[in-house]
Amino acid sequence: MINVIIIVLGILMIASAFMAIYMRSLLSSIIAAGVISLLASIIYLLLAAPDVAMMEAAIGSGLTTVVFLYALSKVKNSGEDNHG
Amino acid sequence: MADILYNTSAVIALIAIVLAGYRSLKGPNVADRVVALDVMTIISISLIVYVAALAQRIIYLDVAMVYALISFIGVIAIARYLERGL
Amino acid sequence: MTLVSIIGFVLIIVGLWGMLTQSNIIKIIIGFSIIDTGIHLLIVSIGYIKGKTAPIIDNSIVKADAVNQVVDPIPSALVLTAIVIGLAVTALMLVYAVNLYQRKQSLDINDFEELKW
Amino acid sequence: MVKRFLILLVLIFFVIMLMPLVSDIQPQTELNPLAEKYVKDGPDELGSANLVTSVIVTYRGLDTLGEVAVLFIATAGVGFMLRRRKDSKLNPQKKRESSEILQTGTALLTPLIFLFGIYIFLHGHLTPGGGFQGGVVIASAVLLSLLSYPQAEVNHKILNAIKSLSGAFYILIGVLGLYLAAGFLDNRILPLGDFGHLFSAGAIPVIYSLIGLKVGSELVGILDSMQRSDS
Repeated sequence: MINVIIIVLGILMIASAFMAIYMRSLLSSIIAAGVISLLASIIYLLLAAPDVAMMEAAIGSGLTTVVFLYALSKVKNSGEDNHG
Repeated sequence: MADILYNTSAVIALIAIVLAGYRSLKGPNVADRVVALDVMTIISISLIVYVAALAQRIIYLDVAMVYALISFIGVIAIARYLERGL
Repeated sequence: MTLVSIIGFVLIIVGLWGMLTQSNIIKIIIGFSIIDTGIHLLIVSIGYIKGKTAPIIDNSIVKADAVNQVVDPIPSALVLTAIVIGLAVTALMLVYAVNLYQRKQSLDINDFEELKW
Repeated sequence: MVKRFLILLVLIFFVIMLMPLVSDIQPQTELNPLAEKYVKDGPDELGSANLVTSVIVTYRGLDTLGEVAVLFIATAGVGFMLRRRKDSKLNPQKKRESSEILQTGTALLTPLIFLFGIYIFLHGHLTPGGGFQGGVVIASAVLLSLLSYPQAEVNHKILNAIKSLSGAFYILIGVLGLYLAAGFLDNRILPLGDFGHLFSAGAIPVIYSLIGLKVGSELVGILDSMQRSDS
Protein backbone atom coordinates (compact mmCIF):
# COMPACT_ATOMS: atom_id res chain seq x y z
CA MET A 1 0.00 0.00 0.00
CA ILE A 2 2.85 2.37 0.82
CA ASN A 3 4.33 1.82 -2.63
CA VAL A 4 0.99 2.62 -4.28
CA ILE A 5 0.71 5.88 -2.32
CA ILE A 6 4.27 6.86 -3.21
CA ILE A 7 3.74 6.11 -6.92
CA VAL A 8 0.48 8.09 -7.15
CA LEU A 9 1.89 11.07 -5.25
CA GLY A 10 5.08 10.95 -7.29
CA ILE A 11 3.22 11.04 -10.60
CA LEU A 12 1.18 14.00 -9.34
CA MET A 13 4.36 15.77 -8.20
CA ILE A 14 6.11 15.33 -11.54
CA ALA A 15 3.01 16.47 -13.44
CA SER A 16 2.82 19.54 -11.19
CA ALA A 17 6.49 20.24 -11.84
CA PHE A 18 5.94 20.20 -15.61
CA MET A 19 2.90 22.44 -15.24
CA ALA A 20 4.82 24.81 -12.97
CA ILE A 21 7.33 25.27 -15.75
CA TYR A 22 5.02 25.44 -18.74
CA MET A 23 2.00 27.26 -17.29
CA ARG A 24 1.25 30.54 -19.05
CA SER A 25 0.51 32.71 -16.01
CA LEU A 26 2.98 33.15 -13.19
CA LEU A 27 0.35 32.85 -10.45
CA SER A 28 -0.63 29.37 -11.65
CA SER A 29 3.04 28.37 -11.69
CA ILE A 30 3.38 29.45 -8.07
CA ILE A 31 0.29 27.44 -7.09
CA ALA A 32 1.69 24.36 -8.87
CA ALA A 33 4.98 24.78 -7.00
CA GLY A 34 2.95 24.88 -3.78
CA VAL A 35 1.27 21.59 -4.74
CA ILE A 36 4.71 19.97 -5.13
CA SER A 37 5.80 20.72 -1.58
CA LEU A 38 2.34 19.82 -0.25
CA LEU A 39 2.69 16.30 -1.64
CA ALA A 40 6.36 16.06 -0.70
CA SER A 41 5.54 16.37 2.99
CA ILE A 42 3.33 13.25 2.84
CA ILE A 43 6.20 11.35 1.23
CA TYR A 44 8.55 12.51 4.00
CA LEU A 45 6.10 11.11 6.54
CA LEU A 46 6.01 7.79 4.69
CA LEU A 47 9.82 7.75 4.83
CA ALA A 48 9.63 8.00 8.65
CA ALA A 49 10.95 11.54 8.91
CA PRO A 50 8.24 13.49 10.78
CA ASP A 51 10.55 16.41 11.57
CA VAL A 52 11.20 17.05 7.90
CA ALA A 53 7.52 16.59 7.10
CA MET A 54 6.58 19.24 9.66
CA MET A 55 9.19 21.62 8.23
CA GLU A 56 8.00 21.12 4.67
CA ALA A 57 4.36 21.53 5.72
CA ALA A 58 5.10 24.80 7.47
CA ILE A 59 7.48 26.28 4.91
CA GLY A 60 6.50 24.82 1.57
CA SER A 61 2.79 25.40 1.62
CA GLY A 62 2.80 28.67 3.54
CA LEU A 63 5.87 30.85 3.51
CA THR A 64 7.36 30.04 0.08
CA THR A 65 4.06 30.81 -1.65
CA VAL A 66 3.76 34.09 0.22
CA VAL A 67 7.33 35.16 -0.57
CA PHE A 68 6.73 34.47 -4.26
CA LEU A 69 3.48 36.42 -4.13
CA TYR A 70 5.14 39.44 -2.51
CA ALA A 71 7.70 39.49 -5.30
CA LEU A 72 5.00 39.01 -7.94
CA SER A 73 2.92 41.90 -6.58
CA LYS A 74 5.93 44.18 -7.01
CA VAL A 75 6.37 43.28 -10.69
CA LYS A 76 2.74 42.86 -11.65
CA ASN A 77 2.73 45.70 -14.19
CA SER A 78 4.89 43.70 -16.56
CA GLY A 79 2.05 43.04 -18.99
CA GLU A 80 1.35 39.58 -17.61
CA ASP A 81 -2.24 38.49 -17.53
CA ASN A 82 -2.55 37.20 -13.99
CA HIS A 83 -6.01 35.82 -14.37
CA GLY A 84 -5.24 33.22 -17.01
CA MET B 1 -10.48 -6.84 8.87
CA ALA B 2 -8.52 -3.78 9.93
CA ASP B 3 -6.36 -4.21 6.83
CA ILE B 4 -9.36 -3.98 4.52
CA LEU B 5 -10.50 -0.83 6.34
CA TYR B 6 -7.07 0.80 6.08
CA ASN B 7 -6.64 -0.06 2.40
CA THR B 8 -10.12 1.13 1.47
CA SER B 9 -9.64 4.47 3.19
CA ALA B 10 -6.26 4.95 1.54
CA VAL B 11 -7.72 4.22 -1.89
CA ILE B 12 -10.57 6.67 -1.31
CA ALA B 13 -8.15 9.40 -0.20
CA LEU B 14 -5.89 8.73 -3.19
CA ILE B 15 -8.78 8.95 -5.65
CA ALA B 16 -9.86 12.22 -4.05
CA ILE B 17 -6.35 13.68 -4.20
CA VAL B 18 -5.96 12.66 -7.85
CA LEU B 19 -9.26 14.32 -8.76
CA ALA B 20 -8.32 17.52 -6.92
CA GLY B 21 -4.88 17.42 -8.53
CA TYR B 22 -6.45 17.10 -11.97
CA ARG B 23 -8.53 20.19 -11.29
CA SER B 24 -5.55 22.11 -9.98
CA LEU B 25 -3.55 21.27 -13.11
CA LYS B 26 -6.29 21.82 -15.66
CA GLY B 27 -8.60 24.40 -14.07
CA PRO B 28 -9.07 27.22 -16.56
CA ASN B 29 -9.22 29.89 -13.86
CA VAL B 30 -6.90 30.84 -11.03
CA ALA B 31 -9.78 30.58 -8.57
CA ASP B 32 -10.30 26.94 -9.58
CA ARG B 33 -6.68 26.16 -8.85
CA VAL B 34 -6.77 27.89 -5.47
CA VAL B 35 -9.85 25.96 -4.39
CA ALA B 36 -8.25 22.74 -5.62
CA LEU B 37 -5.14 23.56 -3.55
CA ASP B 38 -7.31 24.04 -0.47
CA VAL B 39 -9.11 20.72 -1.09
CA MET B 40 -5.77 18.97 -1.52
CA THR B 41 -4.64 20.39 1.83
CA ILE B 42 -7.64 18.90 3.61
CA ILE B 43 -7.17 15.50 1.93
CA SER B 44 -3.46 15.61 2.82
CA ILE B 45 -4.37 16.03 6.48
CA SER B 46 -6.49 12.89 6.31
CA LEU B 47 -3.66 11.05 4.53
CA ILE B 48 -1.24 12.11 7.27
CA VAL B 49 -3.60 10.74 9.91
CA TYR B 50 -3.83 7.55 7.84
CA VAL B 51 -0.04 7.22 7.82
CA ALA B 52 0.02 7.76 11.59
CA ALA B 53 -2.49 4.95 12.05
CA LEU B 54 -0.56 2.72 9.69
CA ALA B 55 2.75 3.26 11.48
CA GLN B 56 1.05 3.14 14.91
CA ARG B 57 2.92 6.22 16.12
CA ILE B 58 0.86 8.81 17.98
CA ILE B 59 3.55 11.47 17.56
CA TYR B 60 2.91 11.75 13.82
CA LEU B 61 -0.32 13.56 14.62
CA ASP B 62 1.68 16.71 15.46
CA VAL B 63 2.43 17.05 11.76
CA ALA B 64 -1.29 16.98 10.97
CA MET B 65 -1.87 19.70 13.57
CA VAL B 66 0.78 21.94 12.05
CA TYR B 67 -0.77 21.34 8.64
CA ALA B 68 -4.26 22.21 9.78
CA LEU B 69 -3.14 25.32 11.64
CA ILE B 70 -0.73 26.77 9.09
CA SER B 71 -1.52 25.76 5.55
CA PHE B 72 -4.56 27.96 5.02
CA ILE B 73 -2.26 31.00 5.08
CA GLY B 74 -1.13 30.35 1.53
CA VAL B 75 -4.73 30.37 0.29
CA ILE B 76 -5.43 33.61 2.18
CA ALA B 77 -2.32 35.17 0.63
CA ILE B 78 -3.44 34.22 -2.88
CA ALA B 79 -6.91 35.62 -2.18
CA ARG B 80 -5.42 38.90 -0.92
CA TYR B 81 -3.23 39.05 -4.00
CA LEU B 82 -6.22 38.56 -6.30
CA GLU B 83 -8.10 41.42 -4.64
CA ARG B 84 -4.99 43.67 -4.91
CA GLY B 85 -4.41 43.93 -1.17
CA LEU B 86 -1.02 42.31 -0.73
CA MET C 1 17.68 2.60 -6.45
CA THR C 2 14.47 3.13 -4.59
CA LEU C 3 11.15 4.61 -5.67
CA VAL C 4 11.54 7.91 -3.87
CA SER C 5 15.06 8.44 -5.16
CA ILE C 6 13.73 8.05 -8.72
CA ILE C 7 11.08 10.69 -8.00
CA GLY C 8 13.71 13.02 -6.58
CA PHE C 9 16.00 12.48 -9.56
CA VAL C 10 13.20 13.19 -12.06
CA LEU C 11 12.31 16.36 -10.14
CA ILE C 12 15.93 17.53 -10.28
CA ILE C 13 16.06 16.95 -14.04
CA VAL C 14 12.70 18.67 -14.64
CA GLY C 15 13.73 21.66 -12.56
CA LEU C 16 17.04 21.95 -14.40
CA TRP C 17 15.22 21.76 -17.73
CA GLY C 18 12.93 24.56 -16.57
CA MET C 19 15.84 26.71 -15.38
CA LEU C 20 17.62 26.34 -18.72
CA THR C 21 14.70 26.79 -21.11
CA GLN C 22 12.52 29.46 -19.52
CA SER C 23 13.33 33.10 -20.02
CA ASN C 24 11.21 34.64 -17.26
CA ILE C 25 13.31 35.20 -14.13
CA ILE C 26 10.55 34.16 -11.72
CA LYS C 27 10.07 30.92 -13.67
CA ILE C 28 13.81 30.29 -13.26
CA ILE C 29 13.47 30.74 -9.50
CA ILE C 30 10.51 28.31 -9.47
CA GLY C 31 12.74 25.80 -11.28
CA PHE C 32 15.35 26.31 -8.57
CA SER C 33 12.83 25.53 -5.83
CA ILE C 34 11.78 22.37 -7.71
CA ILE C 35 15.43 21.27 -7.76
CA ASP C 36 15.55 22.00 -4.03
CA THR C 37 12.61 19.70 -3.31
CA GLY C 38 14.10 16.97 -5.48
CA ILE C 39 17.43 17.06 -3.67
CA HIS C 40 15.72 16.91 -0.30
CA LEU C 41 13.69 13.87 -1.37
CA LEU C 42 16.87 12.20 -2.61
CA ILE C 43 18.74 12.79 0.65
CA VAL C 44 15.88 11.61 2.86
CA SER C 45 15.44 8.46 0.77
CA ILE C 46 19.05 7.49 1.50
CA GLY C 47 18.34 7.20 5.23
CA TYR C 48 15.15 5.18 4.96
CA ILE C 49 15.21 1.55 6.05
CA LYS C 50 12.22 -0.56 5.08
CA GLY C 51 9.90 -1.50 7.92
CA LYS C 52 11.49 0.77 10.52
CA THR C 53 10.01 3.80 12.17
CA ALA C 54 10.91 7.35 13.10
CA PRO C 55 13.89 7.94 15.43
CA ILE C 56 11.82 9.27 18.32
CA ILE C 57 11.70 7.14 21.43
CA ASP C 58 8.35 6.91 23.20
CA ASN C 59 6.10 4.17 24.52
CA SER C 60 6.03 2.20 21.29
CA ILE C 61 9.82 1.77 21.07
CA VAL C 62 12.01 -0.05 23.56
CA LYS C 63 15.00 2.13 24.38
CA ALA C 64 17.49 -0.73 24.56
CA ASP C 65 16.34 -2.20 21.24
CA ALA C 66 16.14 1.10 19.38
CA VAL C 67 18.99 0.18 17.02
CA ASN C 68 16.84 -2.44 15.34
CA GLN C 69 13.72 -0.29 15.16
CA VAL C 70 14.57 3.20 13.92
CA VAL C 71 15.81 4.74 10.69
CA ASP C 72 18.92 6.86 10.19
CA PRO C 73 18.51 10.27 11.91
CA ILE C 74 21.39 12.06 10.15
CA PRO C 75 19.77 12.72 6.71
CA SER C 76 16.69 14.13 8.46
CA ALA C 77 18.88 16.53 10.42
CA LEU C 78 20.71 17.67 7.29
CA VAL C 79 17.53 18.22 5.28
CA LEU C 80 15.88 20.07 8.17
CA THR C 81 18.46 22.84 8.07
CA ALA C 82 18.63 22.80 4.28
CA ILE C 83 14.94 23.61 3.92
CA VAL C 84 15.23 26.81 5.99
CA ILE C 85 18.28 27.91 4.01
CA GLY C 86 16.34 27.16 0.82
CA LEU C 87 13.57 29.53 1.86
CA ALA C 88 16.01 32.32 2.76
CA VAL C 89 17.95 31.92 -0.49
CA THR C 90 14.73 31.89 -2.51
CA ALA C 91 13.67 35.13 -0.86
CA LEU C 92 17.06 36.68 -1.63
CA MET C 93 16.84 35.63 -5.29
CA LEU C 94 13.33 37.07 -5.58
CA VAL C 95 14.54 40.36 -4.15
CA TYR C 96 17.29 40.44 -6.79
CA ALA C 97 14.64 39.76 -9.44
CA VAL C 98 12.55 42.68 -8.17
CA ASN C 99 15.59 44.94 -8.27
CA LEU C 100 16.39 43.87 -11.83
CA TYR C 101 12.80 44.60 -12.80
CA GLN C 102 13.05 48.11 -11.38
CA ARG C 103 16.21 48.67 -13.41
CA LYS C 104 14.82 47.71 -16.83
CA GLN C 105 11.06 47.26 -16.39
CA SER C 106 11.36 43.73 -17.72
CA LEU C 107 11.63 40.22 -16.35
CA ASP C 108 12.95 38.58 -19.51
CA ILE C 109 16.45 37.25 -19.02
CA ASN C 110 17.31 38.06 -22.66
CA ASP C 111 16.92 41.78 -22.00
CA PHE C 112 19.85 41.83 -19.61
CA GLU C 113 22.76 41.73 -22.01
CA GLU C 114 25.46 43.76 -20.27
CA LEU C 115 27.61 40.72 -19.69
CA LYS C 116 26.78 38.99 -22.97
CA TRP C 117 29.58 38.17 -25.34
CA MET D 1 16.74 25.83 -32.27
CA VAL D 2 20.46 25.38 -31.76
CA LYS D 3 20.02 26.63 -28.21
CA ARG D 4 17.34 24.02 -27.48
CA PHE D 5 19.61 21.32 -28.85
CA LEU D 6 22.52 22.47 -26.70
CA ILE D 7 20.33 22.52 -23.60
CA LEU D 8 19.14 18.99 -24.35
CA LEU D 9 22.74 17.90 -24.78
CA VAL D 10 23.74 19.43 -21.45
CA LEU D 11 20.81 17.76 -19.76
CA ILE D 12 21.61 14.33 -21.23
CA PHE D 13 25.21 14.77 -20.10
CA PHE D 14 23.96 15.66 -16.64
CA VAL D 15 21.73 12.58 -16.49
CA ILE D 16 24.60 10.31 -17.55
CA MET D 17 26.84 11.94 -14.97
CA LEU D 18 24.38 11.58 -12.08
CA MET D 19 22.91 8.21 -13.00
CA PRO D 20 25.55 6.10 -11.19
CA LEU D 21 25.07 8.21 -8.08
CA VAL D 22 21.34 7.50 -7.97
CA SER D 23 21.53 3.87 -9.00
CA ASP D 24 23.97 3.27 -6.15
CA ILE D 25 21.27 4.05 -3.62
CA GLN D 26 20.30 0.59 -2.45
CA PRO D 27 17.50 -0.12 -0.01
CA GLN D 28 19.31 -0.45 3.30
CA THR D 29 18.69 -3.15 5.84
CA GLU D 30 20.62 -1.83 8.83
CA LEU D 31 22.07 1.39 10.13
CA ASN D 32 25.55 2.48 9.14
CA PRO D 33 28.11 2.58 12.00
CA LEU D 34 27.92 6.32 12.70
CA ALA D 35 24.12 6.32 12.93
CA GLU D 36 24.28 3.18 15.02
CA LYS D 37 26.52 4.95 17.51
CA TYR D 38 24.20 7.96 17.65
CA VAL D 39 21.13 5.76 18.15
CA LYS D 40 22.76 3.48 20.69
CA ASP D 41 24.51 6.06 22.84
CA GLY D 42 22.36 9.13 22.21
CA PRO D 43 19.47 8.52 24.62
CA ASP D 44 21.70 7.70 27.59
CA GLU D 45 24.38 10.25 26.83
CA LEU D 46 22.22 13.29 26.10
CA GLY D 47 18.82 12.27 27.46
CA SER D 48 16.89 13.42 24.40
CA ALA D 49 14.08 11.16 23.17
CA ASN D 50 14.08 12.71 19.70
CA LEU D 51 17.34 11.54 18.15
CA VAL D 52 17.11 14.05 15.29
CA THR D 53 17.15 16.79 17.91
CA SER D 54 20.23 15.41 19.59
CA VAL D 55 22.01 15.20 16.23
CA ILE D 56 21.08 18.76 15.30
CA VAL D 57 21.70 20.47 18.63
CA THR D 58 24.71 18.68 20.03
CA TYR D 59 26.40 16.12 17.82
CA ARG D 60 26.29 18.40 14.77
CA GLY D 61 25.94 21.67 16.64
CA LEU D 62 28.51 23.50 14.54
CA ASP D 63 26.46 22.78 11.40
CA THR D 64 23.47 24.44 13.02
CA LEU D 65 25.59 27.43 14.00
CA GLY D 66 26.68 27.81 10.38
CA GLU D 67 23.08 27.47 9.22
CA VAL D 68 21.94 30.26 11.53
CA ALA D 69 24.80 32.39 10.19
CA VAL D 70 23.69 31.77 6.58
CA LEU D 71 20.13 32.67 7.53
CA PHE D 72 21.38 35.90 9.11
CA ILE D 73 23.37 36.80 5.99
CA ALA D 74 20.38 36.15 3.73
CA THR D 75 18.14 38.31 5.92
CA ALA D 76 20.71 41.10 5.91
CA GLY D 77 20.88 40.85 2.12
CA VAL D 78 17.10 41.09 1.76
CA GLY D 79 16.94 44.07 4.12
CA PHE D 80 19.79 45.80 2.31
CA MET D 81 18.35 45.33 -1.17
CA LEU D 82 14.86 46.42 -0.17
CA ARG D 83 15.72 49.39 2.01
CA ARG D 84 13.02 52.01 1.91
CA ARG D 85 13.86 54.96 -0.26
CA LYS D 86 12.83 58.15 1.50
CA ASP D 87 12.92 60.26 -1.69
CA SER D 88 10.86 57.84 -3.72
CA LYS D 89 8.79 59.62 -6.33
CA LEU D 90 6.28 56.80 -6.55
CA ASN D 91 3.73 57.34 -3.86
CA PRO D 92 2.67 53.92 -2.58
CA GLN D 93 -0.76 53.03 -3.79
CA LYS D 94 -3.38 52.54 -1.16
CA LYS D 95 -3.77 48.89 -0.29
CA ARG D 96 -7.22 47.49 -0.06
CA GLU D 97 -8.47 46.82 3.45
CA SER D 98 -9.07 43.23 4.41
CA SER D 99 -12.54 41.96 5.13
CA GLU D 100 -14.27 41.68 8.49
CA ILE D 101 -14.11 37.88 8.47
CA LEU D 102 -10.35 37.82 7.98
CA GLN D 103 -9.77 40.39 10.73
CA THR D 104 -11.91 38.52 13.25
CA GLY D 105 -10.34 35.20 12.32
CA THR D 106 -6.87 36.67 12.68
CA ALA D 107 -7.65 38.05 16.12
CA LEU D 108 -8.87 34.62 17.18
CA LEU D 109 -6.15 32.52 15.61
CA THR D 110 -2.92 34.48 16.06
CA PRO D 111 -2.51 33.81 19.82
CA LEU D 112 -3.28 30.13 19.26
CA ILE D 113 -0.67 29.81 16.52
CA PHE D 114 1.87 31.62 18.72
CA LEU D 115 1.13 29.23 21.56
CA PHE D 116 1.48 26.24 19.28
CA GLY D 117 4.84 27.48 18.01
CA ILE D 118 6.10 27.84 21.57
CA TYR D 119 4.82 24.32 22.33
CA ILE D 120 6.68 22.96 19.33
CA PHE D 121 10.04 24.36 20.29
CA LEU D 122 9.74 23.62 23.99
CA HIS D 123 8.91 19.97 23.25
CA GLY D 124 11.60 19.60 20.62
CA HIS D 125 13.34 16.84 22.54
CA LEU D 126 10.18 14.74 23.03
CA THR D 127 8.03 15.06 19.91
CA PRO D 128 8.78 15.83 16.25
CA GLY D 129 9.58 19.47 15.81
CA GLY D 130 11.95 21.84 17.45
CA GLY D 131 13.48 25.23 17.04
CA PHE D 132 13.31 25.49 13.28
CA GLN D 133 9.72 24.32 12.99
CA GLY D 134 8.59 26.44 15.94
CA GLY D 135 10.29 29.50 14.50
CA VAL D 136 8.54 28.97 11.19
CA VAL D 137 5.17 28.58 12.90
CA ILE D 138 5.72 31.83 14.84
CA ALA D 139 6.70 33.60 11.62
CA SER D 140 3.47 32.29 10.07
CA ALA D 141 1.46 33.84 12.92
CA VAL D 142 3.08 37.23 12.31
CA LEU D 143 2.52 36.76 8.58
CA LEU D 144 -1.21 36.22 9.18
CA SER D 145 -1.35 39.54 11.03
CA LEU D 146 0.58 41.24 8.22
CA LEU D 147 -1.87 39.85 5.66
CA SER D 148 -4.97 41.06 7.46
CA TYR D 149 -3.62 44.44 8.61
CA PRO D 150 -1.43 45.64 5.72
CA GLN D 151 -0.85 49.08 7.25
CA ALA D 152 0.49 47.68 10.51
CA GLU D 153 4.17 48.07 11.34
CA VAL D 154 6.37 45.53 13.08
CA ASN D 155 8.25 47.09 15.98
CA HIS D 156 11.82 46.98 14.72
CA LYS D 157 13.50 47.70 18.03
CA ILE D 158 11.91 44.65 19.66
CA LEU D 159 12.57 42.50 16.58
CA ASN D 160 16.24 43.46 16.45
CA ALA D 161 16.58 42.96 20.21
CA ILE D 162 15.15 39.43 19.99
CA LYS D 163 17.38 38.67 17.00
CA SER D 164 20.59 39.86 18.65
CA LEU D 165 19.95 38.58 22.17
CA SER D 166 18.94 35.08 21.09
CA GLY D 167 21.98 34.81 18.82
CA ALA D 168 24.30 36.06 21.55
CA PHE D 169 22.89 33.71 24.20
CA TYR D 170 23.13 30.81 21.76
CA ILE D 171 26.86 31.39 21.36
CA LEU D 172 27.21 31.98 25.10
CA ILE D 173 25.63 28.62 25.96
CA GLY D 174 27.87 26.97 23.40
CA VAL D 175 30.97 28.44 25.02
CA LEU D 176 29.67 27.47 28.49
CA GLY D 177 29.52 23.89 27.25
CA LEU D 178 33.15 24.21 26.28
CA TYR D 179 34.08 25.08 29.87
CA LEU D 180 31.65 23.06 31.98
CA ALA D 181 31.16 19.95 29.84
CA ALA D 182 32.84 18.06 27.05
CA GLY D 183 32.73 20.47 24.13
CA PHE D 184 31.14 23.32 22.20
CA LEU D 185 27.32 23.27 22.45
CA ASP D 186 27.34 20.32 24.84
CA ASN D 187 24.01 20.09 26.64
CA ARG D 188 25.26 18.54 29.86
CA ILE D 189 25.79 21.87 31.61
CA LEU D 190 22.37 21.33 33.24
CA PRO D 191 21.29 18.10 34.96
CA LEU D 192 19.90 15.53 32.55
CA GLY D 193 16.77 14.76 34.57
CA ASP D 194 14.28 11.96 33.94
CA PHE D 195 14.22 10.55 30.44
CA GLY D 196 11.06 11.52 28.59
CA HIS D 197 9.92 14.44 30.75
CA LEU D 198 9.72 18.10 29.81
CA PHE D 199 12.55 19.19 32.12
CA SER D 200 15.12 16.75 30.87
CA ALA D 201 17.89 16.47 28.29
CA GLY D 202 20.03 19.13 29.94
CA ALA D 203 20.28 22.36 27.99
CA ILE D 204 18.60 21.11 24.81
CA PRO D 205 15.24 22.87 25.46
CA VAL D 206 17.05 26.14 26.22
CA ILE D 207 19.25 25.93 23.12
CA TYR D 208 16.34 24.94 20.90
CA SER D 209 14.18 27.79 22.26
CA LEU D 210 16.94 30.25 21.44
CA ILE D 211 17.24 28.78 17.92
CA GLY D 212 13.46 29.05 17.55
CA LEU D 213 13.41 32.71 18.55
CA LYS D 214 16.36 33.42 16.23
CA VAL D 215 14.84 31.67 13.20
CA GLY D 216 11.40 33.16 13.84
CA SER D 217 12.68 36.72 14.12
CA GLU D 218 14.88 36.35 11.02
CA LEU D 219 11.97 35.08 8.94
CA VAL D 220 9.73 37.86 10.27
CA GLY D 221 12.45 40.29 9.20
CA ILE D 222 12.45 38.89 5.64
CA LEU D 223 8.64 38.97 5.37
CA ASP D 224 8.37 42.45 6.87
CA SER D 225 10.96 43.99 4.58
CA MET D 226 9.34 42.34 1.55
CA GLN D 227 5.91 43.59 2.61
CA ARG D 228 6.63 47.22 3.36
CA SER D 229 9.12 48.07 0.60
CA ASP D 230 7.31 50.48 -1.69
CA SER D 231 7.99 49.91 -5.32
